[in-house]
Amino acid sequence: MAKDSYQEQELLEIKSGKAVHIYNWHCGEYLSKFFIGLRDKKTIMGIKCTSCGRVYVPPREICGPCFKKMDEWVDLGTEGTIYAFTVVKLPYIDPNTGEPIKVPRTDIYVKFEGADTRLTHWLDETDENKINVGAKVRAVFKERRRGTIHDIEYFTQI
Amino acid sequence: MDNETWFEITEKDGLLIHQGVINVPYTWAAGKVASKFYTGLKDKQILGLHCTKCDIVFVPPKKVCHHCFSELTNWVPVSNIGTLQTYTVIHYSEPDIHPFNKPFAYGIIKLDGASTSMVHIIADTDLENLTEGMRLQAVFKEKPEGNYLDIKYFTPVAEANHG
Amino acid sequence: MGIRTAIVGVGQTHHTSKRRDVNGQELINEAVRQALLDAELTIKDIDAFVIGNMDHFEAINYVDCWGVDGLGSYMKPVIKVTTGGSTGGTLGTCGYQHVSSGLFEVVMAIGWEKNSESDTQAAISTCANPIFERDFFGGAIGPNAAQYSMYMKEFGATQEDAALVAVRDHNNALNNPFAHVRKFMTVEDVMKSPMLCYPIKLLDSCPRSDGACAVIYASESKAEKIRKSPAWVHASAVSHDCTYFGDYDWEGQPTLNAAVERVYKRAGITNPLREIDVMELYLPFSTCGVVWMDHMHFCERGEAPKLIRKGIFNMDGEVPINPSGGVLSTNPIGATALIRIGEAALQIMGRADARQVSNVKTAMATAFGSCYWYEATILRSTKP
Amino acid sequence: MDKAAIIGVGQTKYDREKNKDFPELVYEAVRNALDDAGMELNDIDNVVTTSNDFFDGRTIACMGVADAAGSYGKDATNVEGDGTFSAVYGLMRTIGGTYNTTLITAHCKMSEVNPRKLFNQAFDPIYERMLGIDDVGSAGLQARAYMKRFGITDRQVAMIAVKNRNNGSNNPLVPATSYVSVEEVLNSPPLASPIKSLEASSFADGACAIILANQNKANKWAKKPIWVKGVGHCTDTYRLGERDLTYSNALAQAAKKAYQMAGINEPIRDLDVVEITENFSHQELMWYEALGFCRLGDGGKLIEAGSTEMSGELPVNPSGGALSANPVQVTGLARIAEAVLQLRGEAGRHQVSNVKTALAHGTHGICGQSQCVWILSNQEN
Repeated sequence: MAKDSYQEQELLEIKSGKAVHIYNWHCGEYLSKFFIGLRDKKTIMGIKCTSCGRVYVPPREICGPCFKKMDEWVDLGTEGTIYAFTVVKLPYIDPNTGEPIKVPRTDIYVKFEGADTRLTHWLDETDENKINVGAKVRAVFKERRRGTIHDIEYFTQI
Repeated sequence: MDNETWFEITEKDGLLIHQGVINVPYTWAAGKVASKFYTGLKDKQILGLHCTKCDIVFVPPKKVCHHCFSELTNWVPVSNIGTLQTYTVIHYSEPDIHPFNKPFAYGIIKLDGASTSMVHIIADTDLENLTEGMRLQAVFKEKPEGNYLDIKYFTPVAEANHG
Repeated sequence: MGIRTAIVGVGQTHHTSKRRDVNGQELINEAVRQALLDAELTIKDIDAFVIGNMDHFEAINYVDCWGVDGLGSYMKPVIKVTTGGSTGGTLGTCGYQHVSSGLFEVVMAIGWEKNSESDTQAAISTCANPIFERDFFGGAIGPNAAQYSMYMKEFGATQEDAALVAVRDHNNALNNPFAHVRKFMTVEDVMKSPMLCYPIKLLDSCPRSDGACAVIYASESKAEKIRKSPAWVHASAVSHDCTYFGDYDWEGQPTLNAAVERVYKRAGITNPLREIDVMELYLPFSTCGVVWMDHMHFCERGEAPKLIRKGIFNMDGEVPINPSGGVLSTNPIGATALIRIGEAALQIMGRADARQVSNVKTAMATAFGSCYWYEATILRSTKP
Repeated sequence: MDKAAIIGVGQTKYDREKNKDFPELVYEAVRNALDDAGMELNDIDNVVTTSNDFFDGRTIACMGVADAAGSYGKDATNVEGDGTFSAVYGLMRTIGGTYNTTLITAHCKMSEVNPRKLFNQAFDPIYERMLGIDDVGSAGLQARAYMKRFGITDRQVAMIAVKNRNNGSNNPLVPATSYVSVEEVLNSPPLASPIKSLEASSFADGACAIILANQNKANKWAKKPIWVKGVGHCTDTYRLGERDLTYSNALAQAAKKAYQMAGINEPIRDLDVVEITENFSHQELMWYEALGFCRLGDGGKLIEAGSTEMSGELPVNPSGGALSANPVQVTGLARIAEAVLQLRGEAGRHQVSNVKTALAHGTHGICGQSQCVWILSNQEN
């Protein structure tokens, strides 16, 4: 049979259907402490490298440049500024649900005064004309907190 | 704003474990070769690709012979009946992915006229009686969907069919 | 020092939004055959393979094992490398190191992706830390957009400057028969295209593609037998300093600085604008084609728009960037950065057909991906 | 090949479930390796991590361990597969002219995932994946085919599980177990016939790191450099129905190359200790044959003769192997680390005496599709 015999043929696709993989991600010592801080005290904690002075949020065990273990915790407060933002308009598939995300949604990078890295979260404003890089924002906490990054419901411009 | 997906959180030894998922659906192009194979199954015909250089009939078919790197174009029909090479009986369940309840069997079956073998499920028989070398036949799905399970499973050839 | 290594063959598929006629293995096979054809080799001549893509785009675990039929790697050594968008650069370096180590003589690196098989953005969003950043990661467009807003404010750059980059890359693609998006466009077209994330518009952004690319690396003793004028690898470098997306310093671009500084140093380049003849840069947004230029030692900070307006990166300029049309016109993610290396090699070998820049002696290719992971490669027509 | 040596190894303990996240695990292994080598991170030129996006549950999983693996300010790269393959790439980078020293890491937390669903993702979505088949089911097909062809008995296969699990009780890095007998193995619940529960590997969490140096640096740093004498890796065909499941030709080819480089003619005599990756006990017998420790089909006889016991001619898996702890991706790198400890005489209660040459082996893919062999020695020349 010649190659041409393919031409008339229907090209098929194979579908995965709902393909869900469940993971039980251990938060480890540092992220656990951070999340428990959010849950129990509504505090946003960073961690400081005593060697170079950098403060990291989210907190982690190791300062990359110094390769030293860190253990000095810093309360960053609940207010920062917008470092960058995106108003997401494309309803891409949410890998948590397999369904499209709700749009518009504003993703922001929050810079805290006392931290050298930035926290990613949502902003409650989706009109990009009303969002300013450098604007002050405050974390709004949920009533019912469980020890996740979503214990902060969103950030809001002050 | 309520965009949070609620997953289980457990606390153990003062530390947290977050449950979560990756839930992304996929659509894979079968390509011309596999499409033709599945189109054949709709007519209860199992097709292989013959490497004329190496004289190997690949079932399921593939576009390139892994021995000589030739692109294969010589389609040949093979039998729905073949010989069991090896098998295993599965004693655990994985409900999200297993198409049958435990215990069930996987087998590697070389169809008459094929040089390579198909991995498939063996069902509708007493699993205690499976033996290597036994003759099995494909059981086709009533309403084919254009995928590997259009052959529902393999089952021992009925006595009357023994040649 | 290691064994001198050269690129002797490049192959790629045509790139398009969806290849229904081939599955992944068959797509890879097309690129493999093209590369063999280009180098006038057979599959038997290949001693080892390196393959790469991003797992969650196609949901295939152990792609190196799955890919054997497409690669033609039966009973041969295969290794898989992956670093996200920069995978192609990682593949190129891995192919090069296979040979420079002296362990193998002729090695093929293959990058591929079938982005049509899943929701690309969904799969990409899973690259953020799942319990900390994933839900807030709508892709790289936000930070790039914010970065360009700041850049415009600080240096008086305009949206039109970015549009010039988009027009340059897109129109270069008209000369490349393999490119995915091949459409003539003007600055006006770019400016009028839908706003995705201010100030980045649709035509400032890369597409998603199905495609594959294969590049063959050979040792000095083999390379000169295979091809009279191969593309010699002089240096490669990579920088990856971040764990979280929030870690990255968008103003300073430290990993871009580090990768290019390292690669220039290793290749002995002190004045890149004068010493490099052509570049294939991984620019996922046209705005990167403005801002990043300041970090590549082409000019002082803030001067990139001037160079762009002068047209020095155009096909007829001093240092053409992306004669192939770049990432803005073609983006099968796992292959994208390897295409940069392949295209740079074609330029050195004088085999780039309608997109050939004349008299290329030194070429640079870059890769960008994951948590701001930058890679860079320098190729030359002369031996290291 | 230019000379290179392993100058540091570091492992975490391998546990069923670790109270650490990926970067914390990786840092522990890297710190141990640096301390073992007497080095600081500044002494390392480049880094190769090992990750798998399915097992780690994120795309570009290597990002998560970048800082912990010491990638900051260095050239870093990432291999997906077993750690032995990452180490091969690390070796290339060590002798390729650009770098002098390479740190190689691997990490895995099997406690966080459903392994069978992830192994199922290794099957072709166009064809067999829909069967729901995984690593265990396919190993069952392989075990029966192999045993049938060569008349291998259930008892012989069970003896591997007994040997390795009991060896593991001397290795402080693997989960503690009590003594198991052949009868207990044979009577353990069936998994995928003929494979029984105690004949399958024990999934674990953990990380491992090794440091390679080229000749310039090896003698400078290490008190006892362990020299790389040979490496080989090879990949068989993909589909189970096309592969000879009764003999690993890929392993034979990988071994042939490594043996040639190392000048090994008669493996069972020339090698002093072996650390292999046996994901299922029957595979250890198959690997004996492909590695040339005995003739084709004689794997069962070799274990019956006690040749690969701790007291035998060629002890295999004094550490307890994958049957004692299998942190997938890490497992092969841990075999290299164990071989290094043996060659230095630092393996403690599972030390084999008079070790000069060791073999470490890793495998990747379903039913050992891809294989990697390392020959190491404590003698430079």
